[in-house]
Amino acid sequence: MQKRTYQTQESGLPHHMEMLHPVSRKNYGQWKYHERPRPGVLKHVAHGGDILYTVRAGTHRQVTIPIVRRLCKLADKYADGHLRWTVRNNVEFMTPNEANIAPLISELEALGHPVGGTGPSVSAIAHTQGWLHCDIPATDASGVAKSVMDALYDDFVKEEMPNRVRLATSCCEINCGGQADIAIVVQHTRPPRINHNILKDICEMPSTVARCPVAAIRPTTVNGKPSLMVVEEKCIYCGACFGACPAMEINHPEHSKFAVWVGGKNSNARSKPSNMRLVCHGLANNPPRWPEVTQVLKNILSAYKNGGKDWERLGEWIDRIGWKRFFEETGLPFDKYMIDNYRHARTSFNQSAHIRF
Amino acid sequence: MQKRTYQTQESGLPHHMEMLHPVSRKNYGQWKYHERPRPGVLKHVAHGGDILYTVRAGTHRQVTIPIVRRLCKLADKYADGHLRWTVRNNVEFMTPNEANIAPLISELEALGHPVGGTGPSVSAIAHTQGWLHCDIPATDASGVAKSVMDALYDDFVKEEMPNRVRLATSCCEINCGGQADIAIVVQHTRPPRINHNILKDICEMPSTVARCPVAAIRPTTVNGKPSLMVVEEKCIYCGACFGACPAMEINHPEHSKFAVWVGGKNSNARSKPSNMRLVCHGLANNPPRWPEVTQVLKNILSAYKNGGKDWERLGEWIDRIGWKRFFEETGLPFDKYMIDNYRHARTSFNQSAHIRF
Amino acid sequence: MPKQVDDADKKLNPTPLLDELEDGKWPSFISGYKEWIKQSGNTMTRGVLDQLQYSYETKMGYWKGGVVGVHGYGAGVISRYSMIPDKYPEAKEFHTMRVQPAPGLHYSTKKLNEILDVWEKYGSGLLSMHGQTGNLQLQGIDQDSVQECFDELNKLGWDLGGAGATVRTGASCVGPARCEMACYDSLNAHYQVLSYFTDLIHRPQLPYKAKFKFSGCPNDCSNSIQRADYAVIGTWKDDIQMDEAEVAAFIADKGVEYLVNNVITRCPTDAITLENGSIAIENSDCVRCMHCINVMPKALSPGKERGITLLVGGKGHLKVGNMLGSVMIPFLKMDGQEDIDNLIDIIDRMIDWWAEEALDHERIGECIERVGMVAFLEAAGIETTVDMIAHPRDNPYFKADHDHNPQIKSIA
Amino acid sequence: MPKQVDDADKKLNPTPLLDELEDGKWPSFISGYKEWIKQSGNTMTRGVLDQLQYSYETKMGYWKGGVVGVHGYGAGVISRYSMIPDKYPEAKEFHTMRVQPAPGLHYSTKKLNEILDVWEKYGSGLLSMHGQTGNLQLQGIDQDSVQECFDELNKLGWDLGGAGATVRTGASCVGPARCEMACYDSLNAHYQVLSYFTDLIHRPQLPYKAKFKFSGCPNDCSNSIQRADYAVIGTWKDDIQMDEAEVAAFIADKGVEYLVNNVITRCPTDAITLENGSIAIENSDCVRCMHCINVMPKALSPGKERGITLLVGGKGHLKVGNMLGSVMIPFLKMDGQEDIDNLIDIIDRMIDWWAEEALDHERIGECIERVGMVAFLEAAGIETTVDMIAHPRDNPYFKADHDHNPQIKSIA
Ligand code: SRM
Ligand code: SRM
Ligand code: SRM
Ligand code: SRM
Ligand code: SF4
Ligand code: SF4
Ligand code: SF4
Ligand code: SF4
Ligand code: SF4
Ligand code: SF4
Ligand code: SF4
Ligand code: SF4
Repeated sequence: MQKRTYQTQESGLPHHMEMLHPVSRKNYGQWKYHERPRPGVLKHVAHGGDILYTVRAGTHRQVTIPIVRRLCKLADKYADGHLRWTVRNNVEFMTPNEANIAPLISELEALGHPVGGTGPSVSAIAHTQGWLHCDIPATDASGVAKSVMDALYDDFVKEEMPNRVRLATSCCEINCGGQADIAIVVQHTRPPRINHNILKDICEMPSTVARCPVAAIRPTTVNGKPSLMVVEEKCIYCGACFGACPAMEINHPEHSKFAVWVGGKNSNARSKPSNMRLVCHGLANNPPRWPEVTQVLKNILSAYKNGGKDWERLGEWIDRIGWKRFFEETGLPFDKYMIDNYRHARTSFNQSAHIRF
Repeated sequence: MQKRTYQTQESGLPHHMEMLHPVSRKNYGQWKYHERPRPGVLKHVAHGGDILYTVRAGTHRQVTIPIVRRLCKLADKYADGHLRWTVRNNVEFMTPNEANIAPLISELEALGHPVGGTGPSVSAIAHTQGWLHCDIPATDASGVAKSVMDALYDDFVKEEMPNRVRLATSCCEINCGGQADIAIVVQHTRPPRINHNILKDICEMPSTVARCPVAAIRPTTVNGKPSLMVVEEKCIYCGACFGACPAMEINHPEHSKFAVWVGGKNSNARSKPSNMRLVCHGLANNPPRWPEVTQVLKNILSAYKNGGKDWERLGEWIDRIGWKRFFEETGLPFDKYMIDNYRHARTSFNQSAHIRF
Repeated sequence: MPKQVDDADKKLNPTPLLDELEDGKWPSFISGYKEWIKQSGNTMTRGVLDQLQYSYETKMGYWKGGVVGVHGYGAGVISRYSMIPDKYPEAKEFHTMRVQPAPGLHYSTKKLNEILDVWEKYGSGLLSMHGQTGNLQLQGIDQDSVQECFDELNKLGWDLGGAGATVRTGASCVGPARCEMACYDSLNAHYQVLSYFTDLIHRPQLPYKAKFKFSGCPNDCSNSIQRADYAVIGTWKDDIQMDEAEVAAFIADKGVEYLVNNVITRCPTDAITLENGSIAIENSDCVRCMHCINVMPKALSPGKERGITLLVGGKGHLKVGNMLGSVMIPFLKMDGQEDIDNLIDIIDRMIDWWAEEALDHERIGECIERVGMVAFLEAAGIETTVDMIAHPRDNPYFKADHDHNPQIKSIA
Repeated sequence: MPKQVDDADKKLNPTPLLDELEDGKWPSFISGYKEWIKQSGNTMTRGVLDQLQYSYETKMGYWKGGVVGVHGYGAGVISRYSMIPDKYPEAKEFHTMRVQPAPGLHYSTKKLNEILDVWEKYGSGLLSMHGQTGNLQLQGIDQDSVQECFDELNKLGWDLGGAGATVRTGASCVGPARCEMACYDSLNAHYQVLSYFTDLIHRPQLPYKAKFKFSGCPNDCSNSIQRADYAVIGTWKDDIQMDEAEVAAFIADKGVEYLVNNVITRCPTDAITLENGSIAIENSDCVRCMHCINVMPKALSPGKERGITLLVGGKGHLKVGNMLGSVMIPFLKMDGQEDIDNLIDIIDRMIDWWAEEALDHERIGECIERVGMVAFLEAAGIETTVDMIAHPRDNPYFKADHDHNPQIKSIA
């Protein structure tokens, strides 16, 4: 590397104003209402009368220079040189010009970008790094995401769900995908195996011990050297130690499985935000297409689509029909592992005579 | 005592059938609907057409032989020789004969028994033993109960509340009164003082140590003898140790105070049953009339009466208007002690943007 | 045997603070006590009143426990000795006998008067109708009279209730005796279950107390959910019975706005919708809360396929904070003796587990929370169902079998 | 600098399992990668694809971390070294640079193309738009190129984001740029708050990560409540604005039954009642949930007295189970610079407390739960209000001052 002469400008994040579409800038904070002319298209009307159309399309999230360049070209052609991404990795083009919509959609579709994800649709799945980049993954996130979205393509381009559906998938139990209406998360099913060969060289033992939520890791001696051991009865297979020390090998090609969680809700609409809950586990980690996982998602979504009332988010639908019918209607087996036994378990018991029969 | 010749019949509880009013026995399980002709009177109609009137009246609960004999006489005269008590210590007379109602009410009132407690009224307060009989009380329960009910007499004989109101009072933190829409419970405000003079003779030390929920009691030596000490920083003033060992003197004439709790609900109607919550504490234990406690109850009930909608129980009224307005409208000061810091504290945080302004 | 003083002047000592409790319209227990002392000259009661006056002055209690009982039983009498017998010798002893009443607290005056007769002979003349758990409490007897008093009561068909580490006296709502909501014969269940446990009521053999309450329907008029370790609550499985004509009459009388704002919006699961100006109930969404039935008792009633839900673990807040019972048996039909035997059998298994597993002074609810619901259910041989929880876990911290492989039914 | 191979045949090695991900209608990242490799001949990308194919075969990951960074910063680059470099030497290094985008993820094509130009020069050509936290992730660069690449980006006005024990890159919804629901200038707040913390983004000085997300209204389109330690959510204090004519138009269009079943019954606090065939909102019962406004966006809008609620402690489930943020500042107006400074000041105090108090790897939410909300608020100089809790405590286990003596206002 050459000698460095440049002095870093610790500039932080860029300002948004220069990035905004001109109509957006002009009507900043002056929007009055919106409509959805068709799936994937929004129409926002400003108090002053200006109209701004938005076309939303799915992407691969894990993109490349040519892909993004092509999107920029479309933005230059139809959206006055501006574009944005949504929090769910969809790309959005804005234009005041209604006539731009149809050709823009055609070009997006021709490039393989589905137009949709608005209103009561299944939007793009939030996903994570997986085998592609992370140091602790038990599966590949992008591959799962692609497989799932292939199966749900129609639900993205149509608006036929009771309310918007957010999906997420995560490649280890840590769950960088965050919570969602339906989340697919790796679930470990055994304690970490300790790789004593490497542990002694790479492990900051006290901080690894401290990382365990249930104090299952204890100092020990292996071949005369200080090392660590896991008390298997205590261990809850969380994998937190693996993040602290790569010798705590939690991942396993057969025993790291998938779990499915439902009913996470971040919005405050109607019900308070709620945590997602476990409804299926032990699903095979089955690359390259993960058909077991996809099947579960399809089951859940089809039951929700059939049974949900307008505006009911997935968790709210379950709140109305009850968990028993959720399991019946989705074909998923309820089992005893779904009954909480962790710190606040009591608060999940049915402390009432409210039962649906 | 003379030598005993009688052989105990371990008979258990008596059967109910012989105790029932004949019309009740005849229509057992055959009731169709009920009406409330006036406060304190119920009219139950059986599928077969039989009608059974009930007259309900308040009692002192802590009664005497002559009081109960008088009630029995009334039952003989107006209720075919049967009577019952409710779970709230009210007495009930049943009769198929509508003409009996008015004279029965007159006689009850003449004896000082208020007729009421039905429908959306404030029924009699559930109370406990207190200085009259218990070994661990910090106050007198019957005296508090009498003082409160004097103040709420009109609310008992009228049906002017949004829904039924259940009150309870308890003479130590243990709360034998159980939960209620409004509960008045002793609250200790300091750790127990240890009476080392008696401790050594009467204390089963290991079980006293085990009784403490926060492990604040430790073995120690006093004057060369094994004894106990309380780690004051840990102690949460619960008084559990006093039940195990009278040397752990938790009661104090000045520092054992009253707390008021609201929103306890056992019924499953509408909302799930809910725990009652602390809304006032540090109220003086002020015999013989406890005016501070009575004032708080009156404030709460008058706000609820004004603001509650039909069928809203006290806790449900608060669920609708929010705790902030509850404190405003009752004139009670909210303070930081009401924010939970015990085991499930997190579940009481406002984990949402739901706020009333 | 009660001691008496006959001289009218000496029957009562001054109790100025207590006398203030004679004001006001609510029945005054002080007036009642004074009337009785004046009438009977009972010295124990006078002493107790004097000590109570002293408590009001000093704001402290003066009773301590001890061990008083009847032959063969380990429970049922709460013994009280004055801590200041030198000051109030008449109040030296003041024990309470807990007597089990009939389910639903129904009495014939004949049976009740019989108790009073015995009590007049042996006791202070004070009684409490009833204690919070459900006992008829005969308050104030000396050790020497307890056995005789009990024997006489027992001859008349009465027996003692629980205290300490026993099964306690049960309680139940008025139930089918007078309530159209009752979904099972709660009085009979109460009678049978508590009869079965008579031995455990009389002899402390458990880690701690165990309470039973029986409510005919989810209105839970016996407060079972919070006040009982075992709450037996009536419910139904099929559809709410609807009398169309009475529904129409209700709406004609009250109007649609009343219907919307008091019935439809109050249903906890939005199971009721407004349809053609009337209500439609989606019974599969209904959680049997009772509300709509309570508001429209002529028009709506519980379904026909009835039974009970058993909730376990309700109790006061000692140690872990207030606990409400949790569903452990979602539904059990309750039509005949066989069903009651079945219920008893289930509860027996629960008690056995608890007796093995509990720490000292640990109620079953606390024990289940500590050990885990599934561990409890498996040990008691009860199938886990989703009705037992408000929702599945929201943390991934569990240990399934490595080879767990769920069988997903393909739908649609 | 990227290495390239020019021979068209050799540009791609066989990746049979990955190729199966080229089927289906959703955009295929594999097809994208292959297209790019074929076009650029980038060998790092080829190596990464080969290693990924191996992961698909063996069902294990093969990256390990290390320490790679830019001059003066302690964070912003996630370093990845292959664990099997002998097998896949081309994938030996594959570091990611996290670049902070503008609030709301808005771009001009000009600025975005500038990034791509630099990335084409130095990197693998792969990028992730965007990471879950909100970074533009430039994925795949070798250690030797990182500094130069960064310098060029930095010249163009871009800077790195957070990683490790730092303040992290923020995220926000589209906000006032295109949404009628926005109750404050969320993009400006995002910009200012994150700018203020630039130093803490670049240099790990905290117990653990700290994330910020900004949503214009309680719909929370940035998922702040669960995914951010500091969630800044727009809200309002006065009444919902109602356009009567539009309400009437809505009812005329949809009918009263729709209104009852989709608006009135869905209000979480029954703040909406049916009155004279239309809706009446009791604004003091309204919890600002947004539902009625969402259903009737032409007729209803948030009030005029606007500002934010700050919720603290949202995070994933590690250790204690999933946590949602809790209200710590119920309302702060957010009209000008002074208000933003005020917000920053408050957050600064919270971070200071946390930096002192937290255990290693303990997020602020966990720390508050462990230490107690009141202890936290007092240390941070924040007044405790009832808005911070769903309900007061339900256990009596607290220690008030002995001489606590509440002043009760006598009402009525
Ligand atoms: C008499 C009675 C109050 C009353 O006047 O009504 C009562 C009185 C006592 N209760 Fe109670 N409890 C009484 C009903 C209750 C209830 C309500 C109920 O049963 O429905 C509760 C709440 C529900 C529950 O069981 O949790 C109750 C919760 C307690 C507790 C706390 C238990 C807990 O786990 O939280 C204790 C403490 C203990 O057992 O160590 C207790 C302990 C006591 C003791 C035995 C105090 C002691 O340890 O010495 C009291 C004896 C007083 C006396 O001198 O007679 N009592 N106690 C009630 C029993 C009368 C009866 O048998 O009918
Ligand atoms: C007599 C009694 C049962 C007994 O075995 O003694 C009883 C009797 C009735 N109750 Fe109750 N309840 C009785 C204690 C209770 C209790 C427990 C308590 O008071 O400690 C509760 C639970 C309270 C709680 O949630 O903590 C109770 C919650 C209800 C409810 C549900 C109210 C609600 O909306 O939450 C109803 C339904 C209703 O009000 O229509 C109800 C309804 C009724 C009905 C209307 C049932 C019927 O159709 O006959 C009865 C006439 C009530 C009236 O007063 O108007 N009863 N009811 C009890 C009278 C107590 C008293 O003297 O005041
Ligand atoms: C890249 C990214 C996933 C993605 O592909 O989008 C990611 C990747 C990692 N996350 Fe994450 N997290 C990412 C967003 C999240 C989110 C979502 C969010 O920020 O909105 C969460 C949940 C919210 C939260 O913060 O709790 C999240 C919760 C975690 C956790 C668990 C934290 C906890 O307290 O529960 C860890 C574990 C840790 O920090 O030790 C973690 C750790 C990691 C590490 C650093 C794993 C490690 O310890 O080595 C991953 C590095 C992967 C890599 O190779 O780049 N990541 N992580 C996301 C960051 C991209 C970006 O900067 O834009
Ligand atoms: C573009 C975007 C914001 C952004 O900065 O990127 C956005 C935009 C809008 N959201 Fe959102 N939401 C966006 C992510 C979210 C998220 C977060 C997420 O998707 O991860 C949530 C929270 C989800 C949750 O609860 O976990 C979210 C919860 C809502 C809600 C509440 C829905 C509910 O009933 O619970 C509304 C209200 C509604 O649907 O009318 C809403 C409404 C809207 C409106 C209608 C607001 C408006 O008036 O313009 C916007 C058009 C939505 C549409 O798709 O029809 N938006 N919205 C995000 C698009 C994501 C995507 O590509 O699919
Ligand atoms: S979920 Fe786990 S494996 Fe996946 S990116 Fe996050 S930390 Fe890595
Ligand atoms: S997997 Fe989790 S519980 Fe098990 S030892 Fe590691 S940190 Fe502890
Ligand atoms: S509440 Fe306390 S003092 Fe009162 S009777 Fe119960 S145990 Fe005794
Ligand atoms: S009062 Fe409670 S916390 Fe304090 S020492 Fe006694 S048992 Fe422990
Ligand atoms: S619980 Fe039900 S059955 Fe029993 S009295 Fe109350 S309303 Fe009637
Ligand atoms: S009983 Fe309750 S849950 Fe069932 S329909 Fe009626 S109100 Fe709804
Ligand atoms: S959070 Fe509110 S302001 Fe932001 S985009 Fe969503 S609806 Fe609009
Ligand atoms: S915003 Fe929500 S809480 Fe407020 S009135 Fe509308 S629906 Fe009800």
